[in-house]
Formats: sequence, C-alpha cells, structure tokens
Amino acid sequence: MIKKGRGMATVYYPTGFNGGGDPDLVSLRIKTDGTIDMTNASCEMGQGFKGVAIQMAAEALGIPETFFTIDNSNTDTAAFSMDTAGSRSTYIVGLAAISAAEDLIKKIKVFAAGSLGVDISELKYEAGKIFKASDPGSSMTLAQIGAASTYGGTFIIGVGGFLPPPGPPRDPETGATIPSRSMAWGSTVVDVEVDDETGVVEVVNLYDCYDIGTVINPLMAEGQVDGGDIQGIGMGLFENLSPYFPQNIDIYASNYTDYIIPTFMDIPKHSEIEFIQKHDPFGPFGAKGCGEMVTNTQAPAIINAIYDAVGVLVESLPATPENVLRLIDKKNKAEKKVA
Amino acid sequence: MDLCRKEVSKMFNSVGKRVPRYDGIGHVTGRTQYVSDVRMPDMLTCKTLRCPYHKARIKSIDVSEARKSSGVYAVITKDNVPHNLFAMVPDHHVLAEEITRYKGQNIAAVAAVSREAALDALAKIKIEYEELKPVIDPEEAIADGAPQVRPEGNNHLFDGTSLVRKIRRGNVEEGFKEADFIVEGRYTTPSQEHAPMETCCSVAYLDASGKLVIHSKAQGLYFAQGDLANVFQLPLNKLKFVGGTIGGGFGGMNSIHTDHIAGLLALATGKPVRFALTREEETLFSTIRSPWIFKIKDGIRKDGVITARHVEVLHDCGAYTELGLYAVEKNANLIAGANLIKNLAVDSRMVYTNKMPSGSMRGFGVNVGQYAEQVQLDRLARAVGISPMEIRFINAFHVGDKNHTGNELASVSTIETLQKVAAMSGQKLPEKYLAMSSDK
Amino acid sequence: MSVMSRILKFYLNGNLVHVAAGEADTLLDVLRDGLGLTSPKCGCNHGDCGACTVILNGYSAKSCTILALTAEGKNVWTVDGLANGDKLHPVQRAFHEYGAPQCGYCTPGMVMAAVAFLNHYPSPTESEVKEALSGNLCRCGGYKKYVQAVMAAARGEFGPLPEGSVENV
Amino acid sequence: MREYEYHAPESFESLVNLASGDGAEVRFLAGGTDLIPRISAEKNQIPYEKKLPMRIIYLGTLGLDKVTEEGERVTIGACCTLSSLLENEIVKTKMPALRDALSEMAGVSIRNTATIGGNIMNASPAADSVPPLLVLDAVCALRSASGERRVSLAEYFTGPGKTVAKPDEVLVSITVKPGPGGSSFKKLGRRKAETLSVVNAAVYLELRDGFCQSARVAVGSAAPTVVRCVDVEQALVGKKIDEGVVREASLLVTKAISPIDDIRSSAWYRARVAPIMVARAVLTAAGRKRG
Repeated sequence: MIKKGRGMATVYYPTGFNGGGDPDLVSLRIKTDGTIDMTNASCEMGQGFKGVAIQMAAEALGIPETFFTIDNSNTDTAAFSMDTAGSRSTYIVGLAAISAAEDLIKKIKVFAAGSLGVDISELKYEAGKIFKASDPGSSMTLAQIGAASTYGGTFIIGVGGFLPPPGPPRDPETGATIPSRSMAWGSTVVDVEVDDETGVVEVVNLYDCYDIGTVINPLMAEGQVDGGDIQGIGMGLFENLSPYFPQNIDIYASNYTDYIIPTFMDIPKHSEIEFIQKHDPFGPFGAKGCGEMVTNTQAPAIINAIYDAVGVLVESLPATPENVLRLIDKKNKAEKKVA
Repeated sequence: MDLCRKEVSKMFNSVGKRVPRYDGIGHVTGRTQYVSDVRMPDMLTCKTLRCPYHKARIKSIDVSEARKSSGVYAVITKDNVPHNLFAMVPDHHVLAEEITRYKGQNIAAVAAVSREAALDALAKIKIEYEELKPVIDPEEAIADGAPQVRPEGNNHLFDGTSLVRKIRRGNVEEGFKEADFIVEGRYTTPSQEHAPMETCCSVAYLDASGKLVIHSKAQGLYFAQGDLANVFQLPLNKLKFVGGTIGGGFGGMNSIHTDHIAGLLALATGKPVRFALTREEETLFSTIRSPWIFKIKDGIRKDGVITARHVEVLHDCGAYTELGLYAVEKNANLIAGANLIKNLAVDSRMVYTNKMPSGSMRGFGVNVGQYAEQVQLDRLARAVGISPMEIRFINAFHVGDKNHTGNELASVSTIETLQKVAAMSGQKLPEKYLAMSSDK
Repeated sequence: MSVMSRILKFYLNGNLVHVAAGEADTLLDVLRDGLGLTSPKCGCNHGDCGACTVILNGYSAKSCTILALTAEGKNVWTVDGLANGDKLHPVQRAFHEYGAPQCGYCTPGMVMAAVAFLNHYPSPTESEVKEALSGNLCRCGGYKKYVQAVMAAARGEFGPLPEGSVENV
Repeated sequence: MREYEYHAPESFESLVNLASGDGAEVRFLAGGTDLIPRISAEKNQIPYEKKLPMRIIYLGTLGLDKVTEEGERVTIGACCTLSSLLENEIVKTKMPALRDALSEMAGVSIRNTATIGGNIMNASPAADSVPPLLVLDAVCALRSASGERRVSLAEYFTGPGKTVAKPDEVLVSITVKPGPGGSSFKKLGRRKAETLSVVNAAVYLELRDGFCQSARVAVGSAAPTVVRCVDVEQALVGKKIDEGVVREASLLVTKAISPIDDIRSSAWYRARVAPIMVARAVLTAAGRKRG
C-alpha cells in the first residue's frame, strides 16, 4: 500500500571558508570604448558565478551588465581567487568587486579632475558618468574616460580585494572560534509516498524556503536550489558507492549504471522555492552564501517524512527500498510480538 | 564600503535581476569549451598504473621494458617526482612510495602517442607486491591492534595532541539533569561520489617560454597552482593554470586527480600530455564524500527546550588527509544544528582507513551532520509529544545569540523560514508561532 | 600492434563527410577525435548519461553506444547544426532563457534529445517530457528548468518549431 | 592491444562465411548498446592478456527488423529496435506485457538503438524483455551455415550471459503466440527511470468467469537466468482469482528463484519482493482483457 508522510528539516550554513582568511581580488580595467574587463579566477562550474559577479560590479558602478566581460580563465591574467568552494564566491568576489569599483571610481575622478580642470572634491560619479556637481554639463562618460586615459598614456584599472577576517585560533578546550560572520538559513518540507510492500520511496512535493540574504540573480539562485533538491534526494534515497560497506568493500559502484543519481523521473511532482531576503550586514548588497546549504535539508526531511508515513527511522543513509523494507519488517515483527 | 549598505532591494538596478546565464549561449550551442575538449598538436596520452590492493608493499618495480615499448615517451614513478607530496594537507603521494594505502592509488604513469600505446606500456611494467592486511571499517581502525594505515597511527591528533576535536558550551551533565527525557540516536552516512558530468581531465604542455601550462578542472586555479608548484619545484611564474569553465565540480575538483601527473609528464617529455579519467576511474578512485558515524545524546524538557546535547563524531577519512580534516572541523562547528543549545559537548574524531581519501563535497562536512541532527530533532519532538514545527520554533536561534562556537549571529531567520515554509505547504501554525520573530 | 581503420562516409549536419574510423571506434570517438567536434560530450562512455546524444536518422541516439562504421550513409545531427547563424533553435532559446543549463556539460546532449523528441511529439505533457529526457543525466540538477523550457518551446513561446524532420532543421 | 575487425554482410551467405570464426572471437552486433560500451571499456584496460581479435559482424543490413503476423503467431525480427516495437500496433494491442517492459527499459535514446534480439542474446538475468516473451511462449529462430533451428525461449538461457546459441548462430527472430489472455509486466528498479531491474515479473493469464484457466509466470533478476515459476502457475490454475489467492500463490515464487547479492540489491531483498512483484503482475493481468 502507498503510505503518505510529511517531513521537514531546518539548517543553517556559514558563508566562506571555515574560519575566514580566504581572500579574493577583482580587477576592473576600463577600455577605450568605456566597456570594462573584469577579472577574478573563481571557477564557473554552473553556479552562475560569472554573471553574478558582473551584476554586482554593474550595480556598484551603476551601469548595465552589458558593459562587462569577465575573465576567469587562468592564473596569469585573472586576479587571485583562493578557491571556489564553501559557498563563498558571490559573497567574497562581490565584496572584492565593490572594493574594485570604488577604486575605479577614485581613479576615474583623479583622471577626470585633470581632464576637466576641476577640483577632485567637486566631482561626482553616477551611473557611468563623472561630472562637476555644480555644473553637470562639465562631464565625461566612461567611453570618454577610457579613450582619453588610454590614448593619453594613463591606464585606469580598479583593483580591490576582500579578506574575510580570520577568526581567532580555536580554543582547544571549548572549541570556540568564528567560522563565519554570515550565516544563511533554510527550511524544507517534503511529502513522500512510501510503498510499504517494497520500501520504495517517492518524493511528491517539496517546499524550500531559504534565506540567502539579497538574491543577486533569482534565476541562478533557483538553479542552485533545484540542483540542491536533486542532490539532496540522491543523498537521501539513492547514493552509496559501497552498499555492503564495511563488511564488503569490493562490491563497489564504478559507473552511472550502478552509482544511481536522480533522473528526470525522480524529481518531485511539485516543488516550490521561496527566498527570504534578510539583509546581511557584512555581505555584498546584503547577500550571503547559497550554493551548499540548499542541498542540506532534503535528506533529513525525506527521512523524517518516511517516519511519518510508515513509522520507521532510517538511521543509515540512503533510504533505499531495501533499507526501508528491512525496517518495516522489523517493526511489524516487533508489533506482532507485542500483540 | 557604502555600496554594500543599500538596504532596500528596490534601489538596486542590476542586483536582483533575472539575467540569463553569462555563458548560456555557449552552453546551448555546444560552443563552450571544457578542459576535456582541449586538444593540442602532437599531444600524448597518459594512463596510469593503479594499485590493485587495498594495501600493499611494493617490493620491486621495473619500468625498463615499458620505457622501451613502442610509442612511449616517458614512464614515471615516485623517483621522478621532484616533491612527492601534495594536497591541502600535503600528505598524499603523487605516485606511491613503498606502501600503497588504497585500491587505485597511482603507482606509475606513462605518456605515449596513443591510449593503446600507453596501456601496452603499462602492461610491461614488472611489479612485485606484497599484499598487506588493510583496515576498512572506521570503528575497527580506532581499536587497539588494528592494522596501521599510516606509520604515525590511524587516529588523527588534533592540535598535534588530542584524539578529539572538542566543542564545549555550558555544562552538559547539569543539562541532562534538567531534562525530562533523554534521547539517543546513532546515524551513519555512506560514501558518495560527486559524479560531475565531465570527468577529471588535464592537458599540460610547455609554452614557448618554457612555462608549464596546465589546463585544469580545478575549482581553485590558484589553489592548485600553489600546491603543484611545490610538487614540480617550480616558481609560480613558471607555472600557469588555465581553466575556469568546468563540467561540474561539487567540491570534487578541490582535490587534484590528474593535474600533477599530466604536468610531470609534460615536463618529462616536452610535449603536450592529456590525462583524462574514465568514468570508472572517476567513480572508483577520485576523492569522495567519505563515511561518517554520529552518536547523539540529547536531554529535553517537557516544554520542548533542549537542555543538553552530547555528540560523538567519527569521520572515516580514507588513506590520506586530503580535505577530511577540514570537513571534521567544519562539521564540529555545525553539528549541533540551528538550535540554541546551552549545554553542549562535541567530540569529533577522524580516523584513517585503507580507502580513497575524503574530499570536499557540496554541503561539505555539514549536511551529513545535519541529516543526523535533524532526524534526531524529530525524535526529540516525538519523545516530548510536540510537532516537528514546534520543536524548531522553540529552540530557534535569534539575532544576537551566539552559536555553538561562540559566533555571534547577525542575520538570523530560522523562524521566518519556518513560517514561510509552513504557509507554502499549507500548514496552519498556532498564533504564538506566527507572532515570533528572529529579532528578539 | 595494428589498428585498422577505414573511410566512413555519412552526412553530418547535412554535409557529406569522409573520415577515417577505427573498426571498433564509436560514433562519439569519430565525431570528437576524427572530426574535431567538441559539442557531443563524453560523460560515461557507457550509454548511461546522454551527454553524447546526437540525432541519427531522425531519432536521438547516444553516440557512445553506436559503432561508428554502422553510421555509413546515415544522417547525423549534432547541436552544431541546429542554429541558423545567430538564430537559435527554439529549444536552444528556451533552455537559455529559462536558465536550464548550469555547468552546461549535459546541455548539447539534452538539446538534441529534446529536439528529436519534439520532432516526433510536438505537443507533449510534462510527464512525457520527463520520460523522454530521462536517459540524459544532469548532476547540477537543472531538470526542473529543462522541463519548463521544453514545455515553453513546445508552446511556441520561442517561435514555431521548424517543420518536418530534423534533416530539414 | 586487441585487434578488431568490422563486417557488415548484406546477405546470410556472406555472414555464414564470416561467422565461422577462424582464429577470431565472433561477436554479432545489432544495436550495440551493450556490446559497444563493453568494447570501449576493454579498450581502456591494461592488456595483460593477449586476446583473440574480435570480429564484429553487423546484423543491421540483413532486414531483420520486421514484425509479421501469421494466424495466431507473431514473428518479431531480432533487429527490431525497442522503440519501433513500442510503436508497433500488434505489440501495443496484443502483448501488453511486452509493451510495458519495453516502456520501462533504459531511456528513449537507448531504446531507439537497442534491439530485442540484442536484449535476449545478452542473456542478462535482468533483461526486461525476456520475462514477457517467456510468458508469451516465445520461440527463438537461430540461423547458421547448417540451416535454421528453433529453440523455445524457456530452454534458451543456460546461465548469466550464456545461451544455447553456438558462436556461429545468429538469432534472427522471435515468434510468440499472444493468446487470448491478459498479460502484464512489473519492474522494481532502483530509481524511476534508466534503471536495471532489481526484480521483474511477467504474467500471462487466461480467465473464465473469474477462474484461472491457464497461467504463465516468469521472474527476472532473481536467478542466473529469467525463470518460469511453475509452482505459482499451478497454484493459480483452477482458482477464482482474488487478491488473497494471488498473494498466497505468489509466495511460491521463492521455489523458483535463487537470488544473489550484487551492487544493485541483496539476495534477501530480491527474495523478499519477488512475490510482491508477481502478485502485482498477476492482478494487473487479471484485470486486462485482450483486444
């Protein structure tokens, strides 16, 4: 028989390397037509780093994203990045980009002051234009700045970095330390259907609510959550390289036939995502890390839902049909004994 | 930094926009180039000899016939590696020393004109093993008299002295006394593979200036560059990493699987060398999310407040540290979950076994613990007779609380996410929970 | 060691090509190594993942499971032949606009599987789309947006689907 | 490294000459969805042993891809792709068990390539097309230099990966008798698509006034070959089919199977769920009217 159950899980997750101390740099080079080359060597592995980094730089400079290209391709030309891990890229590259944008504006002001013959204190930068506050007609666009500076022998490159403050050394007795200043939060509710004759579990509905601070690009953030859901379902229900571990380590999955990851057919029939955008006081534009936390709630929520459905607790992941059925049998046997 | 202080999202122009993927057109047209798409003129193919045993002693190895094999440009073993240690905690051998510690550990590598030539050469390597007794089960590995995975022992010593990484807050014994119910649970998680669609791959060559260039799947190009500069004993201006667009990482590409060997063979041959893992190699021999065991003992009052928690963690790190230690540290910080627990003790251990090393994987060190913790939390709720929602509201963190390592929490929203997810899933919450807020 | 090879002739994206193929080479080997295409990806070389999906005589096929020499005289389409200059196929546009690809490694195969499917079933239901694409794995987890995108393409949100068989795309 | 040679004979006469072997390991290639990845894997292994050259003989140019109906019998060409059979009206209307099995095999792209003959010749105990064909009393036609012989599918498999076909014999067609009864197929995999069976079951049932006149039951992935479950069949025949009877009879499946532990499942689980899959298949078949 198909038994329905509902389960939930609530988590939080730090942004950036454990204990901080993981710097990144961003450079912004203005070209002769006013477009901008951004560099940072974070890795684009599908999370949407490149576009999100550009959106934050575009925001900081008040210009459209179409002004930018981004180079993350190698260690000779792209600015330093510590790593692409720990849900750090949006946050740390974003803060570095803001810092680089500020540096760029400062350098643009210095150049424009000379070009326009205006005191630097009188200049204002807004949305791709530098102008004299009291006489907005006296102005230069980014294109004019780019051309005049380059052909005049001055190169304008804004550079900025960000270093998450390293936490204090861990106290060996209490373990106290500061893993991260910024934490993301989330809760998930899932509805499952459990076939109590075979132990097969199906995730029917999945509701995610995450606070990742300001969402820089909802399309990319949703993609992260969709992927988190799928990997969370895989972790909860399917994935195990050596199902007979530790008794037998030699029966081992070696390809996608045997290492089962979710397919199109294994995604929930219905899923919803909501973001709570609670401003983070430290993050770029209030953003926090997103990438990893969004795969943490599904497995426990599924296990709790299985309990709700059939009254058995899966204490060893994953909840394969076999594991679930063994527990159901055990429970039925115990109940029979009591009766 | 005024620019990051904008409070109202409406004020943003670019931030918050649904901008399609920057490299999306490349993806849908197939024009995006990944490392596995890189081809160079005159490129050699690399294949490696891997240890067939969980643990063995290499009594002798003779590569002379392999070197003479048709189409072969280089055969390397540990003797050809300038500095044979790598990884975040540099205790992993690029090519095995006398003792191999996990099945599939690289022992020798060949660069040849074709895959066939490389494999033919590997077949000609004469190697004599003495199979040694391995230890696979982490709980067996911590026992006295267990076969030793490493000469310094199977247990990792934290801060060089302690068997456990401790987190202590309040007084756990007092907390248990205060409790109406004591609830215990034991939870385990298995080995998991990252399974990115693109397997790990490197193409290494010397450029015109003599610089070693490595097209890499690394998630951190600079990270890998720093690590391998040491292996190659090259200054950073003689080593360039190229990459930044990869077919999935999920943490697996924080560990080096092919860059080191491809680089060594490019240096040895002066030719471009490609080393790509097959799916089978990727699944069997690359780093994984390694197994964990959690024992949680909780005290809870009738009103649903968790009064004390004691967690014992055992992480099965595999044969080399790789990122296992980092995972244990991060896990220890977060294993008590998004709950304010005043009396807490965490004792985390890490043990070496004869398996592939523990890498980082999305949710790194944390989601395994959160599975245990969140399942335990429902158990607590059942013991007290409250709902899963209630126990999470009752124990939620608030702004200004310090978490379990003394980290002051600036932006908190357990309560808000619970309220929202309840509404989304059609659960009616009692008024008192709807009225709650993370801002005290 | 003698690796025999022959000249294989087939139509690649509408053009007749001649290429040397080993007797045991897969179609994927020939497309990537023989012809230098990089759009069909190798994810597993085992027929499991679908990253190498092409359209063979009008039907989707995993090119790592096809012995190259059996493609003699046949029509093979890869994603390279789909767009008309800058004008993308509606499925490509839908995938992009809906944010379906993430790392993108499964995407060329996914595009070809979806195009072949829509050629045969232009008005599918969501569950038919899921079933049709279930042989194409995506580890980043873009399944939901891929389904939305295929449905949008089928609805004509990105213009009418090209008429007729894939050969005429 | 092993040598491979490829041939695509256009007539049986030329095939027969090639199939004689003479110093080569002969492999017939139909769709290739199993054989080709196996060759690719072999090409990535260190060649410690010298192997005979592999002679790959392609069957796709021999016209073995037709479905024909003759009286009560339907003959399926061995090179029919799984997709073409799924679309075939005869299969759809007269062989629901086979149709159900085909629809759950691999994914669309593999079904477009893979053939029914290939699935049989692989002789995997988990082959999904075999249990339905077995309950439809399939007979295989094998052709070689010495002519054609017919072997009942029930006697076709001798072990995992092994059949009675001699190295030079080609499976050319499978003939089934759809019969007047209802048939069904149930599969338990490890996920909902692209999965090999942990256990599968197919049933053919003839009922009159609710009483079972005739029953054929086959279970896959639970023994070295797909097996007929005679005890279950006997327990059903003559009984009025209701859930209780079916459940009870299905338990007898354990007499026919001998499952093992492997990466996909344990022997315990296979034995535990085999009766359930059988019961479900029987009940579904009982609810199906041919037509």
